[in-house]
Amino acid sequence: MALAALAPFLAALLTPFIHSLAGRYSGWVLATVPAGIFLLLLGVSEPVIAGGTIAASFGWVPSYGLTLSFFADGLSLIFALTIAGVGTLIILYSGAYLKGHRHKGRFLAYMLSFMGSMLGLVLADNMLALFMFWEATSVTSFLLIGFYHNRQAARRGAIQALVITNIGGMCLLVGVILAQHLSGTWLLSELRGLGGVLKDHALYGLVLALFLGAAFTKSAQFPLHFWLPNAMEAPTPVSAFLHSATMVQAGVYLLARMTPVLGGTAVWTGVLVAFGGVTLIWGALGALRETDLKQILAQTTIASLGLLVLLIGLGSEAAIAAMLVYFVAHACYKAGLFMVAGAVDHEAGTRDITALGGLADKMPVTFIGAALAALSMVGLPLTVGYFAKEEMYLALVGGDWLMLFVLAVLVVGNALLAGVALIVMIRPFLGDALPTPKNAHEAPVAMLAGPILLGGVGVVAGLLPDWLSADVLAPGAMAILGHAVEPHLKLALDLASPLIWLSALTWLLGIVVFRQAQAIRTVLRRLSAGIGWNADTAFDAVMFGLIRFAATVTRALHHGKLEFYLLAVFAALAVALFWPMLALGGLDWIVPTAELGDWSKRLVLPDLRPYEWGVVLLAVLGLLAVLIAQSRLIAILSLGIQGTALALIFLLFGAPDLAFTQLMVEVLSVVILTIVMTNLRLDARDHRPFEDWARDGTLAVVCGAGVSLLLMLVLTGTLDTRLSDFFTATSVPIAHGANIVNVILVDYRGFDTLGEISVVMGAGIAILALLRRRKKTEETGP
Amino acid sequence: MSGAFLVVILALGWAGITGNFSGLNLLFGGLVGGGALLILRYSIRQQGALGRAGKVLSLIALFLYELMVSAINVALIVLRPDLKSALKPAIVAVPLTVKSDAEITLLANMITLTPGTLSVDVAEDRSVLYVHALTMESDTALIAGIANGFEARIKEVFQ
Amino acid sequence: MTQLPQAMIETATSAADWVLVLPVVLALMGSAALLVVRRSNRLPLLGAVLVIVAIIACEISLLLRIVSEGPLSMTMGKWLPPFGISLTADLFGAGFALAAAVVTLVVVLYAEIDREGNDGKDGFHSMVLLLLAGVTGSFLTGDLFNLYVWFEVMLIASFGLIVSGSSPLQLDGAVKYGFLNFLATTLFLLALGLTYGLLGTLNMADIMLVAPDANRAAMTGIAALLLLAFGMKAAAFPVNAWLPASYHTPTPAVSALFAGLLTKVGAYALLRALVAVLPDSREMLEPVLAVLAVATLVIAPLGAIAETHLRRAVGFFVIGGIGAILAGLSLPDVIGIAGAGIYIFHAILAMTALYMVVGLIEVRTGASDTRQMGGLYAASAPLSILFFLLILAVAGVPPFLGFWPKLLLLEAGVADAELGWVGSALVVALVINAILTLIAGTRLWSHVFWRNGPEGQPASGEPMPLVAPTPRVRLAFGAVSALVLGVVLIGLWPNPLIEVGQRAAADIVDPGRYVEAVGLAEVEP
Amino acid sequence: MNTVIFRTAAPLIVATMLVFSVYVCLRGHNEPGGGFIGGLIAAASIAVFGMASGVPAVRRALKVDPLAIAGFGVLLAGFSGLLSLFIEAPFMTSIWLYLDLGETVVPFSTPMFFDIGVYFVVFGTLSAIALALESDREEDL
Amino acid sequence: MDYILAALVGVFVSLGIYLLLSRSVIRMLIGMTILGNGVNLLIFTAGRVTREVAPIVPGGLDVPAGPIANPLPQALILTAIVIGFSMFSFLLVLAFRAYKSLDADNTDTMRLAEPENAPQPPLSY
Amino acid sequence: MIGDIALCLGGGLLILGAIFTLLAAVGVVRLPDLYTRMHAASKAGAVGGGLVLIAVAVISMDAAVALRAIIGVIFVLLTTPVAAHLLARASYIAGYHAGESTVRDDIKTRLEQNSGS
Amino acid sequence: MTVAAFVDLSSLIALILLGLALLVSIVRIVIGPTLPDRVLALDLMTVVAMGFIGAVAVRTGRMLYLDIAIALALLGFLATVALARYILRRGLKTDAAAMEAQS
Ligand code: NA
Ligand code: NA
Repeated sequence: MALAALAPFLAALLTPFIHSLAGRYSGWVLATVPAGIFLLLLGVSEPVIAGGTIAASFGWVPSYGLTLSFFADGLSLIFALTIAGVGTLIILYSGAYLKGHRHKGRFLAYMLSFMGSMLGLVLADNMLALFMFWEATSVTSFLLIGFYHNRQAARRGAIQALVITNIGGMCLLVGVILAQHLSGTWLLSELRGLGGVLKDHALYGLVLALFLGAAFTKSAQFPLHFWLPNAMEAPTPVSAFLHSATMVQAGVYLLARMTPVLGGTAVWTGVLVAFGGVTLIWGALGALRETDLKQILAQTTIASLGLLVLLIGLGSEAAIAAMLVYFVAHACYKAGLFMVAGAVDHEAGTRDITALGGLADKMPVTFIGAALAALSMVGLPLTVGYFAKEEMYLALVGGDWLMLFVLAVLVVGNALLAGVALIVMIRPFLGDALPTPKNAHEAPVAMLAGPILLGGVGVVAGLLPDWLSADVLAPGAMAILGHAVEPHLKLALDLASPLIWLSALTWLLGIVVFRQAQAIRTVLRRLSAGIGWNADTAFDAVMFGLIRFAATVTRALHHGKLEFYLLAVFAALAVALFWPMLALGGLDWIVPTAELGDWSKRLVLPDLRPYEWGVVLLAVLGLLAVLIAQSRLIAILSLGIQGTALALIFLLFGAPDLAFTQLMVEVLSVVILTIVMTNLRLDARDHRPFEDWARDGTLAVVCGAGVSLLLMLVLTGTLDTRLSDFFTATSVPIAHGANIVNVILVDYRGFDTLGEISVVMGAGIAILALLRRRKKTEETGP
Repeated sequence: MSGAFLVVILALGWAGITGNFSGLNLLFGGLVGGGALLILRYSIRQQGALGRAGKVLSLIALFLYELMVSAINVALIVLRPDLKSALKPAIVAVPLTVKSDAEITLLANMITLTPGTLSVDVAEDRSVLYVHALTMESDTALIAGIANGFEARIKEVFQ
Repeated sequence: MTQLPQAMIETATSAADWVLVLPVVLALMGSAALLVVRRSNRLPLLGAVLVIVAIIACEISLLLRIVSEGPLSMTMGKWLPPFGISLTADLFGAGFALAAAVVTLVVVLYAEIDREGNDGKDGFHSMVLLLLAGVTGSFLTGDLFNLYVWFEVMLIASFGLIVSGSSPLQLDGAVKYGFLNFLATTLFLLALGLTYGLLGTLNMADIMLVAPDANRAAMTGIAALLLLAFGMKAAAFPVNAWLPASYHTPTPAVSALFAGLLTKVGAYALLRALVAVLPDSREMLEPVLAVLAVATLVIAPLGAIAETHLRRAVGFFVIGGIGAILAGLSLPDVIGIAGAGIYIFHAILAMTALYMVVGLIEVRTGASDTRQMGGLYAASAPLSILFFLLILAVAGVPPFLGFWPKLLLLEAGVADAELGWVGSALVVALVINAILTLIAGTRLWSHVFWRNGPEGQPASGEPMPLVAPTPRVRLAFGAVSALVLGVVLIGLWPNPLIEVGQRAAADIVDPGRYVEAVGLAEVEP
Repeated sequence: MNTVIFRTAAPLIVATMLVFSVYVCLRGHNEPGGGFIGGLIAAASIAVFGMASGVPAVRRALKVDPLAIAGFGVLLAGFSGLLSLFIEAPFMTSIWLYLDLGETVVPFSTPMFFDIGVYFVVFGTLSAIALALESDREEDL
Repeated sequence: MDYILAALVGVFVSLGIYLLLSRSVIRMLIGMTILGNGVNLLIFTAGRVTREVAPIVPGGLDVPAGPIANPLPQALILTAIVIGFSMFSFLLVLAFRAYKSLDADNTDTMRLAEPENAPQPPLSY
Repeated sequence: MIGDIALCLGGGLLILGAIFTLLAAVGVVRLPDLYTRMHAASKAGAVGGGLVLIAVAVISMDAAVALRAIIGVIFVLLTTPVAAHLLARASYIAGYHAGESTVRDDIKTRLEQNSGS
Repeated sequence: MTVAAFVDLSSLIALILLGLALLVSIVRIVIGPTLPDRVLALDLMTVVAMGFIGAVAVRTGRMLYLDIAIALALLGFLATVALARYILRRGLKTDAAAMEAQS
């Protein structure tokens, strides 16, 4: 089973080689991968159908308690088989559809990776693994949607899809982590066994919101549905795959999967039904507004997703059964229809239904595929679509008035979809023949296999209700509801049942919709034009707004003025100095207390000797001289004063080495400054506007005072002199040096000095690097 | 020749500053001095033999005396309340009779350190030394004082 | 004769212990040796590669040793700690040092792109080794003042590298980089002086022991100063302006080296100083840390969205990553610290690789602004793959390396969310950061790779012409590919990394083993 | 600064400074001074030399690339630390050897070589910087 | 005595910061030097100050006869001085080169790396 | 006894040196123009500094220290006039002319002659 | 008064005098008016500082401080040379500019 999820990735990695070897037949070659997986899954399906599960687990990140666990129950298997089955046909189809395209190899690799992600998603037992595959579908679909990368619309569609689904992905990640945090397990199979651990927790609402956020974005629920039509910029095989059985169904899968853990509550039902219902109607109406075949199908996909979410929300046995059957039906017919649309586009050169007609003669096989799919979509008996509809009506009939309202919504939605199905089947194929950009003729076998086979499956399944019940419904419901459902799908018409009449009503309305399609389209288009904006345009507004906002913020923060960068640092310094001192009573030592005595006792003149005062005064005067210096060179000279003063302070307080070095360095600084200044001619004065002066001055004084106060606070304690005592005691006897400072430098802390001389050497290299290109740049400069 | 002499001087200087006149230390001092001179080998020209110790000593004695007088002189001037009127600054061209670099340098430096005079510049043709005088009563006296004092003694030393 | 106190370590030091100090010393002496031979043509490159390989070998054996035996310490000059300078390596320090050496090796090979017709006279390889010495020293030292010295070694080497070439653009960037970074180390020194005045010691393990008894206000003030100084080095908001002002100005190889190493050392210093050494002060500063983390996480990717200069944009990714690390420091349980640490590891590899790929993009398109770029997707599949993988890794998309630390951080945040606002705020900020980063990344991808040519060029027609790769470019490409492959493989098989990360974090949160390794037994109060 | 007086006096001044610098370096272990200050004074002497005689003359006199001297200094300092590998001690453990030459005992120690390394680094680097700032010809750098 | 020096540290730091905010690169460098001096004095003061007794053991003794000045801060400051001087030299030459290349001593006019009127980011995909 | 005399002598020299140095500083402040100030700085300064060094030499009563002090004095006497010369020459060439009270300026005369001929 | 006390007193007096000299020489550095004036005063200040160090040496009885004084004399010379060079070069340029303005 792990093989099922991982084989496509391996195949994708090998695709460049396979493609270069197999050339135009690479589609056929690579289609064997999903076909093999399909057969593999069928082979292991026995115990699942019997109501059990199969599992496989590998150690992955044991240090984090993560295993790469796969498990398959009915739900997973239905999805996985659909993915692999449809996937086989799509790969085949792609091989033909992109014949001769320079990036066909890349495309097939992306498709296989996507399929692998999808299979991994539905087979994963570990929630984190599920999330990873979830994200992988987003990323691979991004590459697929943007496949025609020269087109801005394709790029936009790809980014849009990725952004929206990534927001959902982040919700899922946090949701998964939260669920793990609350339940203690990463494994879905274990989580299900824990019963109400999440439902009963105070944070249930948050967990639910996160999972719904994930599912709704992925499954394009209103109002986050807008990315899906834009994803039609992708090549048609992508649309056929992503929007029938795979990517968008990931959200549905997640909701179904979480039903035992999160479902069944009032808020669950309410939210899912409401959003699903609105999405159903919205998508169906949207389909009627469009004339582009793919856009129409995209909108119906939104509607179908709404329908599935609604059914999961209802959560009853019949609703779940309907959901399962509808999923299979939808996968078959929607993939088929997309492939038909692609074939039409490929052969006739347009997808606009108003520009197409009479293709049944030219593309008869394609028409058969289209008809099979559309009829399933309409829900005629003998197709699997019929059972889906029956089941969903069954779920609602006989409920309270709220349920009846939902039923009405369903009927209307189904009717609209039926109308659309008729349009899609009849307009291009049976309508009056119209000239098309290309002279249409039948598509190649690889492109026909899909629609015909899928249509056939739809019919076959429609003819085998018992098989459907036993092999699809039972294990699926077992997985979601935890118990098997009685097989009750029947082909026989029971006129006493209200269901048949509801179906009839649906068809009738569908025909009306088909008849009035033109008028409805006009009305809808006027309506949307009247509103003027929609979620899609809002997306642009948000994105561009974000970009403008980002630019504003960035320009404001990174304005390029060093002075303000420094100002920020010093403001932070002031806060860092004062905030802890004020918050933690660091200034208490100033305030006189009973024990410490009064101020008069503290105001003693420090015991400095006259010449010491002189040197301190010299330092202050030197600093003032720098401050008031008119030109830079005078400032440099004044710099020498404070340096000398500092050296003398060191000297007077027992630090001859320091004084020595300080003097030498200070003089040398003045020398180097002078040498450099000798080659520069600069403006003499330091112009600083008053407000800057006041601001800079205040900040400087505050920081200086803060440093002084913090230092004084430190000085209130006694110093632990362990280190110096050690050095003093051992310098001569052990380290053989009388100058303790030097011994520290070359022995006790010689490692520091090693770094220090490296800094000196580095300064040499750096300065040479600076000066080195002087000639070249100045010669080539303007 | 003069290089070897300088090495000996530097070695003795080394022994002096390190306070250790042992043979080994003198040897080491010679090495250090030799290293320093190695770097300077292109810059030291033949300086002429510094022969006569007596003349040198008399020059040194004259110099030290003049230096002391000079310092006191300046100190007294500085302390005068009527500072402005006591001064008569001037820049005077003093003709040079010494010609070698070493002689000119020695002369100029000594002039700077002695009363009331300061060497400002040497003319490009080395004929004249421009001297700043603090209180110039008479230019001939000034020039003569220099010619008969330091300049003559320096010539004697360098011959 | 008075009795001498015991001054030196009695036991002999085995030569095997030298793997702790050799990486630093080899880098330093290698740098010096290359300087001596800098007028030779090929020796600098060859020498640099040999030295770095030797360093990597030492660091691998060091890491293995620490994995099996716990933190390792050596006090220079045989003096008893805390009197001598102790080099003390735990898993984080050794791991980061190894990652740093590996990316440096890759960058040295990559840098051959820019060195067409360049002899060794500019001292490039010397400076690279000096930078590596500073970085390695910072990661391995157990002494606060010694850390300052290595910071400065790193800083001066980065000065030399950032101006190498001395174009006016570089000089402008270097002025801002230079002043702000030197100011940061000066503030560090200020904090150090106060630390000594308060505690009387500089050895980190020793500080751990005596800090709890110190004046709380002063200790917290010092910690705040350290936070400011290291925050500047790490480029945390709001003192990060130097990074976008300068990282795009040197050659891409230098940008790459900086991105991988410099800010990470700042972040590591924060981790070491605040979480391990001064945990009490960190607790006081936790709200500040959290606010800084949130602001950095949210604001940095905006810059990446707004910027059209490709390397500047990438610089904002670097800053965003620092936000993630700060988030880990605000959530100091083992999981959060492990997240921060693994993020540092990830960033060392991924950010370096990203800059190098960007450099290749600049070479191929001959432009540095995304407005003038396009057509790379059709032209170069390998380059596309590298860039795409790295964007995903940086955005934290699974299963690439960047995902794992974010996962740990989110888990720590979720766990902390029940205790207060910090956890929830950080979770939200991390999520926003991931989304914004992905938006920025896909925009860059779309403009540079997918779009057919520069802005305004029609979509149809041939993609824009590209500069053909030279052999040096191919060498560079190979080097980067190897690094990216590493990022991908570690992402796919993160178990060793996460295991080591968690153990390392455990040692940070409970530094008993660290203190013991230094040789300062925990003293019972 | 092309004056006879300066040019003539400079070698004396420079020689004195160089000797003094070595003295300051070597006695640093017991009294104020040490490699750094010694190297600084030596480099200052080179600067005086350069100002008096011009950069080319100094380069000719030095022969060796000053930065290579700095590199050599770091190598020397590093090696003096590495020696302790052979006495089974940590890096930079000092080793003392007393050379008995009859009348005096000359101590040789790794810290001394370390300090000499410091001297060379400072001397080389500062000389390189001073000469580079004075020089106009790039090929010298 | 300590407190006077502590106050003096504040003066150094204040002036250093004030000059760092002056926009003129040369003045900023002077500010950096003064700030560095202030920090050195801070380390010195933080190590507690003793009058006139250098930490040098008189000849013939194994340990100093009386109390001496604290040697450790002195060693730290020495290292810091040397490093600060290296950084100062580099930044000075950098300022010199920047002035030659950019014709600017005022940091407000150094706008190559972050151009003043950078165009808005493109509003496209 | 000799020691006491040396100490007293040294103390006296020390004070004398300090006085000269102070007077040099006073001179630099009081004298009217650049070149006259140089006299004060170079002579009184050199003597003051030198005297202090000699005082140290005398007080130390140690041959090594004394020799070092004397070398220091020689160095001061060597460099002070050179420095004064360089500064004066540079100032003059750069155009900082002597003050108004200067009664005669032969360099100026020479320059005027050169430019005239 | 003992001899030692006299030496102590003399060093104290010297220190005070030299401290005064330092402060006085600052005056010229600050008021100028010309650059050479300030350079001159700075040069003098190094000499005063040298004396100060000598006096400290006497006061503390540590004659080794002497070397610091000597080194200061060495480097002070270098500083004055560099500053003189600055005056020379910049002055010439200033003169050239002034002459251009006149013609
Ligand atoms: Na040091
Ligand atoms: Na040093």
